[in-house]
Amino acid sequence: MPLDASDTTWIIVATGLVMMMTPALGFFEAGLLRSKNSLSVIMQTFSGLAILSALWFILGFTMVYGQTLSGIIGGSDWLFFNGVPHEEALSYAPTIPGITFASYMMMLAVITPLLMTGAIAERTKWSAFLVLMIAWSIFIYYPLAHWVWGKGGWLAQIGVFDFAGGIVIHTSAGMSSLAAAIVLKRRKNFGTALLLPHNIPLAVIGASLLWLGWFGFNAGSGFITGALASNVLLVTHIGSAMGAIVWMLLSWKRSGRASLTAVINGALVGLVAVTPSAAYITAQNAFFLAIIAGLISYFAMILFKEKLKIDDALDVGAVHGVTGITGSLAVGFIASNAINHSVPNGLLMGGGPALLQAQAIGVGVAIILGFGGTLIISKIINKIMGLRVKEAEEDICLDITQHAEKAYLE
Amino acid sequence: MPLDASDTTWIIVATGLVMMMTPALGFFEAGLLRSKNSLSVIMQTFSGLAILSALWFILGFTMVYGQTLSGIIGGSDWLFFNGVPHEEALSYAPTIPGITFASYMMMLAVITPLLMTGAIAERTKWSAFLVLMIAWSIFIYYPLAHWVWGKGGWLAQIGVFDFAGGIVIHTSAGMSSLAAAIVLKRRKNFGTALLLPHNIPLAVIGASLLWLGWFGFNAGSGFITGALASNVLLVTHIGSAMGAIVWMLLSWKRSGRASLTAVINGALVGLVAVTPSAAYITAQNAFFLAIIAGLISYFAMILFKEKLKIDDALDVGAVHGVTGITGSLAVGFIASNAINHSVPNGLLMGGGPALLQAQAIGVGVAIILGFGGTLIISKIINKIMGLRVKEAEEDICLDITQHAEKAYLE
Amino acid sequence: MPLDASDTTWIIVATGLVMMMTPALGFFEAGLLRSKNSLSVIMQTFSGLAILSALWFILGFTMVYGQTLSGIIGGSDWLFFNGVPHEEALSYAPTIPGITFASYMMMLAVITPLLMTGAIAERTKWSAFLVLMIAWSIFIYYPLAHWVWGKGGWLAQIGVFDFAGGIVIHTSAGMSSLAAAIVLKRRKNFGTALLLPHNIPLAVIGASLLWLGWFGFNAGSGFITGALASNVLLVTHIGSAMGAIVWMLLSWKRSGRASLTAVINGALVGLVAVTPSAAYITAQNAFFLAIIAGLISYFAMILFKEKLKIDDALDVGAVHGVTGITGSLAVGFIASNAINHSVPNGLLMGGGPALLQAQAIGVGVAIILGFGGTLIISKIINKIMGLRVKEAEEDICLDITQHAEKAYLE
Amino acid sequence: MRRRHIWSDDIVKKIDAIIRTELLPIVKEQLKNTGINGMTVYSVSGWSRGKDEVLQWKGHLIVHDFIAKSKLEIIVSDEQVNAVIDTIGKYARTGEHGDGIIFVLPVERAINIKTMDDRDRAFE
Amino acid sequence: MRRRHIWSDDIVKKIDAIIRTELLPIVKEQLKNTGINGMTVYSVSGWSRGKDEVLQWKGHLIVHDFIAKSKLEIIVSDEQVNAVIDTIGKYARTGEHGDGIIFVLPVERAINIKTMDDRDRAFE
Amino acid sequence: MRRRHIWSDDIVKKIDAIIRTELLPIVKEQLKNTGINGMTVYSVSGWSRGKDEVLQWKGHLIVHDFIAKSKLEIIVSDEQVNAVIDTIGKYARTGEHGDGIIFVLPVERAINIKTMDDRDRAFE
Ligand SMILES: Nc1ncnc2c1ncn2[C@@H]1O[C@H](COP(=O)(O)OP(=O)(O)O)[C@@H](O)[C@H]1O
Ligand SMILES: Nc1ncnc2c1ncn2[C@@H]1O[C@H](COP(=O)(O)OP(=O)(O)O)[C@@H](O)[C@H]1O
Ligand SMILES: Nc1ncnc2c1ncn2[C@@H]1O[C@H](COP(=O)(O)OP(=O)(O)O)[C@@H](O)[C@H]1O
Repeated sequence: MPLDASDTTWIIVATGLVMMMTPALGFFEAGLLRSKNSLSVIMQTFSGLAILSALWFILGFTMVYGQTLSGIIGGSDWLFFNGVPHEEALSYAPTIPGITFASYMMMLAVITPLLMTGAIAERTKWSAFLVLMIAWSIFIYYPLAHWVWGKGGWLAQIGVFDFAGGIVIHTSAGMSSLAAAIVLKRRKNFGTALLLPHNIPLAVIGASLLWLGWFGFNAGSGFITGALASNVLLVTHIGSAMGAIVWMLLSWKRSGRASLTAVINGALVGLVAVTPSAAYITAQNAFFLAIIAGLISYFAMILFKEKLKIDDALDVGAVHGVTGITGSLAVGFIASNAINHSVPNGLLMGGGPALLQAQAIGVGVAIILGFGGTLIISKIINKIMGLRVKEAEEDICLDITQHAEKAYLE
Repeated sequence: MPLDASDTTWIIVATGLVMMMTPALGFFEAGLLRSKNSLSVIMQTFSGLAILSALWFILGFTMVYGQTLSGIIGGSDWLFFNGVPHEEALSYAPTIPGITFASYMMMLAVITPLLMTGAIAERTKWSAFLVLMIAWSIFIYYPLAHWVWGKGGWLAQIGVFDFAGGIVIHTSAGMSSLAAAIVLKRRKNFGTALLLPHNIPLAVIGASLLWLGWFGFNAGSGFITGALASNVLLVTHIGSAMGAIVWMLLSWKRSGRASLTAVINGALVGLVAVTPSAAYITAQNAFFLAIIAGLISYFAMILFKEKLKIDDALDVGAVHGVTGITGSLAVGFIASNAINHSVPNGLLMGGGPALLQAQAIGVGVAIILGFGGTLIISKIINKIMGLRVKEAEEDICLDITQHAEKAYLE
Repeated sequence: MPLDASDTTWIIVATGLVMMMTPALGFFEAGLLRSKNSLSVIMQTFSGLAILSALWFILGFTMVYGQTLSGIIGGSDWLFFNGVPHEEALSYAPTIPGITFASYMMMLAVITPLLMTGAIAERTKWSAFLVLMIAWSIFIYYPLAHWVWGKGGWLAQIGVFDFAGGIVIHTSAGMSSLAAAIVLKRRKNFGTALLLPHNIPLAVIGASLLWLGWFGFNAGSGFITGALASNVLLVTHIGSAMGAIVWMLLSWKRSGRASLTAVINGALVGLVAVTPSAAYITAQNAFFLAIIAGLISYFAMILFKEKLKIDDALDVGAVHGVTGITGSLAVGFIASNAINHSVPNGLLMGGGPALLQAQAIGVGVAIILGFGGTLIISKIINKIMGLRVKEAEEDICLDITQHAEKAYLE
Repeated sequence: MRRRHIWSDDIVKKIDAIIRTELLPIVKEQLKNTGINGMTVYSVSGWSRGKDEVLQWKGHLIVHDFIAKSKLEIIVSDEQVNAVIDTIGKYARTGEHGDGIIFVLPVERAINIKTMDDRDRAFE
Repeated sequence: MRRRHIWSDDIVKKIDAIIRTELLPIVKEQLKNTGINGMTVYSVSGWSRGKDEVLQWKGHLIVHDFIAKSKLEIIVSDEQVNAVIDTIGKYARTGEHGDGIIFVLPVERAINIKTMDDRDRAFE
Repeated sequence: MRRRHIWSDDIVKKIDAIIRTELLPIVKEQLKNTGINGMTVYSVSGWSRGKDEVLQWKGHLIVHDFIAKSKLEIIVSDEQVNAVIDTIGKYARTGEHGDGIIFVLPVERAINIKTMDDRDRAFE
């Protein structure tokens, strides 16, 4: 197939949109944390953008998309991006240059591990954070992405569908967040009134750019423009809107006052919910899916935070993990062959349980690898170098103790 | 006509840009208000994005673009977006998928009512706000948009031209803002020195994203890429630049010091001014149009605020309303058939008074429907549930009393 | 060659991205300055966007791209954009409408002089700033851009290559910054601990939007979409990432703590470094180029600030000037005819010293014209109207004395 | 003609009042009419037994017990004390919980920096 | 039943304590148990001889000698003074440099604005 | 060798100075040389009769009568009082309207939290 200029244009733009999501995530999180630790999370996301881009360039791309070694991991064909074609396409995205595909996927590989920054916030050592991100990419993300998205990956083989990363990205990073939060233990003062957000406008700036970026994230993941991308964009937008509305109503009901932080979290939930299925469902189904995912995630948040008392600071486990699971399983119910010919019909669309079974396996693997793998990685890092700052440093704050900088000065 | 991939790509991108304008509007407004009410306006715009998107999805699109019922309102063909084509175009935008068109127009339908948040700021009850937005969409925006933009709409029939919404959006929302501000009455302390902006950098972030978003808003409204979109973009940018310069100079002259808040308001004026005509005029004419609109709107602002003492908090009536009128009438003078074959020449381009007459009717209808309709809707809401918070709540602030959240905490 | 819709779409989008860089620059700078002068630099960049757009529209475009007068300056063919074709291309960008090209280049002409705002911050008179920007555009930028980019420009003739402005933009504005800072003299308190950044999240918002905007800046500068733009985007991103990493490590080594302000500055260095060569090199070479440029610029920053004690407030001379020089000379080493057929091979690619010589001449001319020209212009302005505010005004702050506004109020 | 403010070492007092932030504008305006020659305002956060401000987080109402308050600090001569207290009592009072407190401290010396004079006429 | 706070003109004191900001939450909580009826908190920045906070700028460590501190201001009756000081001493103390200081000032009058009463029962 | 600061209950004073924010850096530096062992800075906003700061809004100049000022608070032993006042007078003074004021309050007790000692040697 010859390269298509329109598709390439769209993926170039989408690459930019997704790139911006990583700093946006930093603003979202920083605004919802205390002022004294807000710089540290922006540092983590922004530096993470640089470091994980380099890691993908050197190692990641070939581990995920290189010629598969028995469905387990990609070979070293494209180490350091060597040989990734400029003027020709790869089979993954047959109408755009190979480097365009590789660059786009870089942005996904950057943001995924960084989702965990919301869970480990306000107590993680800077150096340990760097090691965690790199180890997690190499041992969890690159393999899992290869299994689901790589040509010949074993989960792809058994028929798992994950359009823009419900399993590979949100389930894995969300479950990993819970594991890391457990290993790190709770922040001092967890459960008291002392951990309120310090700059909600900043958080909303982040949320708005995430919403926009997600248009590139989802509608770019088909690697073509046109009707498919158009439908994905609509599905994504409706998902976000309904997630926001559900969380807004739940916060209103629970506390008597409609909460803006709930609205922005709900929007993310909606976006995550439709991510794995965005190209396989109608906007009408996205409407209902986002409502259901909104409800589930809100109660998961309460469960983790209030019942299990896991200090996943910004609820990454609920917002991304649980919603990623919901959305990935939903593919098995509502994927529609009429919308997208590459996908079989889900259970509710008359397709039988096969797809649902495959999805369940994919989700299960991501949970085990994400939660289990992160537990192990975190414990090893904790053993070797310590994952958490000293108590006195936590009291003072990460911004000064880790970076000798303050977010705001008069 | 077959679908065009480039056009679709451009409109997908433009949809994203216009989507982002709604949160951007929130930042713009929040920065210009007092800290204590800044969260509430961000809450209104961001939640509004979710709620009005859903309303458009369910009801709005079909009311505006459905098969016309005698030129008055669209029929129920596309309720809940049912039947909006994915792979085929609608006649409104013949080279892009129907859902692309419908998604793009969603973003316009979202931001239009929310323009009023700037007028009703710092004193409106959250619940009343929700009702107002929904009622205004259904009773004012959807009909008016149908009349001007719907196939067979009665204003379209008489030859009204409104490229990207000078009448439908800015005149109507601007005049409605005045009406709502009048019904709401003035804020406590109106007219004193106590209502200064609390975070001008935040306002400028909003203004910058609005400027950028407007490229999508105007250059997307032709639904094609290429020379037309290129000219519209240039017209839009020059309009914004000249509006900014005029307000900058006026503030400098009036107060002795050039004001940044004037500059960003002036940029909006310039953008609004060229919105109705962006595809029908040259950039050279945009240059002069923005200067004229800049002057008129500045004095309108003074008139409303200082002479009539209407507490339209952020001058939506002048910046959007009066400028929308100026720009919509300007179509009747400077529209050029050479620039755009679908439009007749305006008066100054040798086209006679016909176009100007039609524009005047369109503008008049928008003023009457916007101002009158909003007066009635606001009064009814005020009667039933109260539009305004209690005095003690206004003293404390909306952020805490309506949302139990604070924009900033230390 | 007929117009190409995909190319046009991409350049329209890129124009928007580059437009946004100017306000982004303002946020970046404002965040790194003291609160009390933060509004003034946002005022300068945002008003600058308006004013320099108008200047380009009226005068600049024709001075740079009009029919050359002996290779020295463009003729008056396109004064006030008259005659710039809508439906046809110019030879500079043969597949997009003439006005698209002219609008895109407007955005570059806007941001270039405004780079100096970082150097002259916290002490420059508002009125003098306006004169400086306009004079610098007319006497330095427009001629230099004509020499390098104009058809028949004398530097273009001798074979100077400058893809997206390493010589024309970064070397010239960077060296001019040093000159202006020298004429302005040091700020009071320079060298003490009193000049710390006031809002690092705001600076990172700016840096993020600059990074994104640079995708438009570099990948748009080829005026086509497809493989070329894709490679440029990847080169740009890798450059930014590696620059950020290098500065992060250097700050870590120097102070014992990794610094976020270093990371964002390093990202800019990486972006500047690859700007002149982005379309001529591989991403692998960009990887190393950014590392080298990161090291050089960091030590240049120390040299200027600590050894020479030039008060270039935000190190524009090092970050843009020195890096612009590094990157422009690098073209002479690593430009590859295989990547881009329009460029000869550099020294390391087997092309001999010819290209390097031409680059050295181009850089030398930009240094002389930028530094020398700005020295003269600044001194003249200083003589006539005074460049610097009074000492008491500097003590109080620019925001109140120049604009009667404050960035933040409670 | 400008009112004359007699300040002497033995009769200067410092009045501090912690009041509702929302009433600050009006209190400030009214205080200007009492003949004081200056005042200084602090943004503080205050706690007192009783009803607290409520903020939500994750749908929970959180007693945000420290509420933003404003503190006024006014250096006055002895004879102005009552006028200032009365004004504050009049305009800063809603009768509801949270109105705040006033306290008066003795001042040993008060010096105008412009003149570096700590006797009469200091503030003219 | 609410504790009764006896305030009378001659025995009221103002206790100011400048403490570490990171210990503020715990100190505030504990002070509530000492029977005081209110307190006011200021965000201040403090300097004292000795180790400073270090910030970096352009890779240089800069002695940021003024460190963010919190100041507590508490109006108490004479007999509460020691309890408050003890509580602060217990919970605001790390024994490291930078713990801060407490000082006690005499108060001439203390008035509850809600009641405008500067005698007993003022704070009930 | 570190200077020795004698503090005893009866001779401690609190000096408060409200000064121009733009002069704060220099005043702080100079005060460090007077032998004080600490100081605390507040961001306040102040009003005084006379020229106000002017802000604009909608092209109107608005008298922003409350101007950002800085307040210094310094606990000193009696014999340091004059040195501190002189230093402030020297470096915080422009002679223009708005220089601010200094006032001195009696302190009953001053306690170093690190040592919980309110007598001599407290601050060493
Ligand atoms: N004993 C106290 N010491 C210091 N500040 C106090 C004290 N009591 C009250 N305040 C301040 O006054 C504010 C208002 O509280 P208060 O007036 O006691 O409420 P109420 O009107 O119900 O008596 C508090 O938030 C606090 O800042
Ligand atoms: N003499 C003083 N006057 C005013 N404030 C002081 C004084 N001494 C200390 N402080 C305040 O107390 C804070 C902590 O300093 P300090 O307790 O003296 O350190 P250390 O515990 O080493 O003695 C300072 O940052 C300052 O705000
Ligand atoms: N009587 C006062 N009580 C409290 N604060 C005062 C008083 N007088 C002046 N101030 C403070 O000092 C600041 C400077 O005012 P001032 O020095 O009186 O001006 P001037 O130098 O013209 O006399 C004021 O903004 C205010 O914060």
